[in-house]
Amino acid sequence: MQQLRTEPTPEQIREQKPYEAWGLSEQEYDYIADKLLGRLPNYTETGLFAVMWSEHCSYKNSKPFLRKFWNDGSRVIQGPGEGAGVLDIGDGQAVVFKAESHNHPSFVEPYEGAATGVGGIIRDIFSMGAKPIASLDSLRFGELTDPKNRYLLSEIVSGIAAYGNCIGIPTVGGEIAFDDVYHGNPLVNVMCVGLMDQADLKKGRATGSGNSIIYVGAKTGRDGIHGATFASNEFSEEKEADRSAVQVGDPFMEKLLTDACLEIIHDHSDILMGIQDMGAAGLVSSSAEMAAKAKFGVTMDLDKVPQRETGMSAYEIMLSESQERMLLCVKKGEEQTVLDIFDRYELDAVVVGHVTEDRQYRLYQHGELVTDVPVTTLVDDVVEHEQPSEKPKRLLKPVTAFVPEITDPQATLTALLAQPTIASKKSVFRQYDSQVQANTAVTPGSDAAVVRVRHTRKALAMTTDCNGRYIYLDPYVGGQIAVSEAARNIVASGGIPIGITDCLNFGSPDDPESIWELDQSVQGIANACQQFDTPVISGNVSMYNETDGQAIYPTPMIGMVGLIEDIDQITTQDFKQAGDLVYVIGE
Amino acid sequence: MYYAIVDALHEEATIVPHTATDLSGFDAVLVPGGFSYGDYLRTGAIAKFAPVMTEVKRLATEGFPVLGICNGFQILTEAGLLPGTLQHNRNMQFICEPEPLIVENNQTAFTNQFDAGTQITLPIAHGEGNYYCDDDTLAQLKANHQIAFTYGANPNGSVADIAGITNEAGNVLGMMPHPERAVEAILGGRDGLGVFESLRQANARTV
Amino acid sequence: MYLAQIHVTYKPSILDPQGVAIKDAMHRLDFDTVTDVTQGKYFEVTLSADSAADAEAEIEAICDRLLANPNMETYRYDVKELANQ
Amino acid sequence: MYLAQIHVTYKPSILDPQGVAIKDAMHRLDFDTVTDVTQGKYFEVTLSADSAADAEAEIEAICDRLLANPNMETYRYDVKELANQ
Ligand SMILES: Nc1ncnc2c1ncn2[C@@H]1O[C@H](COP(=O)(O)OP(=O)(O)O)[C@@H](O)[C@H]1O
Repeated sequence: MQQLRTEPTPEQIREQKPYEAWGLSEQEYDYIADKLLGRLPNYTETGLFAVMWSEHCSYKNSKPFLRKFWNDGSRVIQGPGEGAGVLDIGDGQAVVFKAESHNHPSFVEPYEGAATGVGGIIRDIFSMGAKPIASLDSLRFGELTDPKNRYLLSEIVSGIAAYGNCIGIPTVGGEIAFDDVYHGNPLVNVMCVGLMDQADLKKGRATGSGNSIIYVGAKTGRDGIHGATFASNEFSEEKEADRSAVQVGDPFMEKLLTDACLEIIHDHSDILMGIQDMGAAGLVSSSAEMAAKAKFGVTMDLDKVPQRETGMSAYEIMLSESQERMLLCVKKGEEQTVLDIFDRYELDAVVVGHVTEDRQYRLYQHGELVTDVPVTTLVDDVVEHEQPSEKPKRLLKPVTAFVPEITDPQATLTALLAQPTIASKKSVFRQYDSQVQANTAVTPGSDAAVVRVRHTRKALAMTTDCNGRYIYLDPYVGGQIAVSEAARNIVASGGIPIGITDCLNFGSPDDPESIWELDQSVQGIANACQQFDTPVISGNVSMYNETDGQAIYPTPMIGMVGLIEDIDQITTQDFKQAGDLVYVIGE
Repeated sequence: MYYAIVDALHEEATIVPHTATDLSGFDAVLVPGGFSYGDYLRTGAIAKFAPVMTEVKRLATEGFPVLGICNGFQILTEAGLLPGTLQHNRNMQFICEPEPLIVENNQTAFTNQFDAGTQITLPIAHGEGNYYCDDDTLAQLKANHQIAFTYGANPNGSVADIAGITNEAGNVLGMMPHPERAVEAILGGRDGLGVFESLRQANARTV
Repeated sequence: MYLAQIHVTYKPSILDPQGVAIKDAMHRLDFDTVTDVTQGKYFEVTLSADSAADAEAEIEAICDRLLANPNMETYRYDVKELANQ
Repeated sequence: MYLAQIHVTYKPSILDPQGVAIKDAMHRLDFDTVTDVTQGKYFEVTLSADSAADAEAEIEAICDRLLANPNMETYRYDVKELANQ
């Protein structure tokens, strides 16, 4: 009990307010203690609240805006709210996709930060029951004249390549741009696309009293504790020293985890009640969300959790962001079937708890009850913040239109083509294995990437797009432009746009101007989505993209997927033959 | 790889687990690409101990056709079935792109459908495909016509532009480029089919 | 001329998937007595310097800026003078 | 318990692309006095054995079979007994 004795008492917590450093405000703490619990939370509980109430886990600042997205549409099988969204592509098949940001971790530790970003989004895809078939990225850096940015570019690209190549999922496309505003705050967004039979659809639910909660995958260490709150706070150079241990990815483990989970989903669907990956805020967010969504409670024994380090406190075990871990809910009495399969893949799998009727969230460690709170207080009761919104001052006074002065068009053209943002990205995408799985019909370098659906005539086109400058100048129109650009890329590849995912990269929600940008661009995106009949089926919000008070351009990355009904309709960008005519379409 | 054989070549193929110990009844062993055991330590260094490799080694020494592609090539060198080693690419980066290749030896079970000296295009996708062997080994490779494929524009720093070699007996081929990714026009070419057609021909002849 | 021998290893709390994979491989090869494996990097750097102290300062800077990742690794080094040839 | 510290390095005749890349990076960072860099691997293996000689024999076998590739690498090791805790 040594560990427990060194933890502050509930009274000390109230006095000393350690939760403020974890991102929980005093107001929120008081609300939790007075209104939700009717008592002071202990150290472990306070930690759980801090992380579950962070923007990253709860979307408390962005939820009001996300509701403005349009997510109906005849193809939608699963909209936002699960690991990833799911769209019907006919013949009983479905496409699953989602995008995720890993901006802050990738700045602190570019190689591992980017690699674990890829790992996380892949787990979201296969947790739905889909086989991951492709990924794409969307990257922003400061100007390459600065050696630090060259270093970040090279490490981040290597990290994405290393993870994707090793696990055997082709990285088929992406986009990349450079601008001073991203200096000190690069953006690393990764999108993953999966393919499944609709019958295999799974959700993150801990349902059915008495059913077992099974932990599977890598052991838990002290890595990335408070990564979620870290992602929800502004970054400053001074804080660089006190970061928690970096997360390291293990793509080989993830490969085994993918294969094993998909085998269970395919062969033992009847006993698998729910499955979810342990992403941000690891064990606590996955278990609490699974229970909340199913309207059940959960009890877990932390001594059973496979641990890589000794002497871990309940708080550390619950908040660890160790990679390559999944949580399963399995029918009581059928546990062995599942454990045997994981055993065959040489993966750790342990029954760590069970589902309860009473909707309480209970954790035991060393035989003591260390957490006992209603599940809803961790997930559903988070107080949404109606942040004030204000039109940025820069947009108040009309600017005179910029008229470029061109004296030597050829020199201007070559100068433009030499801009890293415009120049060929081959040096980046040749590092990605874009063809593994042998389904990639259009590799990077054209408009959208195209991956055929094996044994059918169908193919999927996919692209990521966003021009932060347009959003900065007019967030509403800029949002529309981002969706339109994505749609053009899909259409130019022979596809019909069917849906989008997004990564909303913005500045601090405490800045009314950032909030206004978020609100306007979401409305612009929503409007364009309705026009194109492309519902928003999943997404991710990354706020606090500021360094020492300087925000990035608002950058809502759009990841779009299109359906190509017949592989004969696939088109590519390059000129085919000398003498062919060139047309310009549009205004 | 599996689909290349089944869908493009219309032959049967079976994916055997790494624990398999008996491979009798097959006509050839294909060791595919991928990252075995995450390629930790060295590429192929841990996979060479997979139980199935004992049987692969036995078959290889008995003259059975064995084809290792990419990681498969790395495993076969680690296992000692092929000479030399594959090091990090010269630029230390993973490279994925179509690469022109020259068929140096069309007298093998894997290349008999090509004309000698033909140029074909196959994709490469590797971080450690920089073939290395010492001068004596290289001299032997040349003398025994063990160099099956060379690169037209050496992408990775390989000794003597080597892209694929056979063992002395000629029944084991290792190559870094991916013929199995170039068996359908929709995937960007069919030059890879020749490797599998050759194997089929060689097999038909011996049966 | 000086020769620096540098060891860069993971901090104890950092997951070392390679070390784990290698330990597992050893067990499969029946080297059962092995209880722990960690893999680190080892560099030999030859450099010219006016004194051993200068060489050490240079190596320290190289480790900090290039060879070790302070987020997850620690390093140690040893500098010795090479006999002139 | 014994601790083996193992160094696996390239044979001198082998060009090591990693070492070359690192030397180039050092020069780009203006560490101009560096004339040569080689990168090797460093392992720490903890194992139980009845005697130091047994531990050494085991480590030697592990190096031969797994840790070093005899085509291009050599290894050296050092085994010491760990104080009981
Ligand atoms: N970071 C990246 N990763 C992978 N592929 C990329 C990346 N950046 C650009 N590409 C690829 O390069 C091509 C051109 O991209 P982009 O400049 O965004 O084109 P466009 O402006 O026509 O949309 C596309 O095929 C795209 O997928």
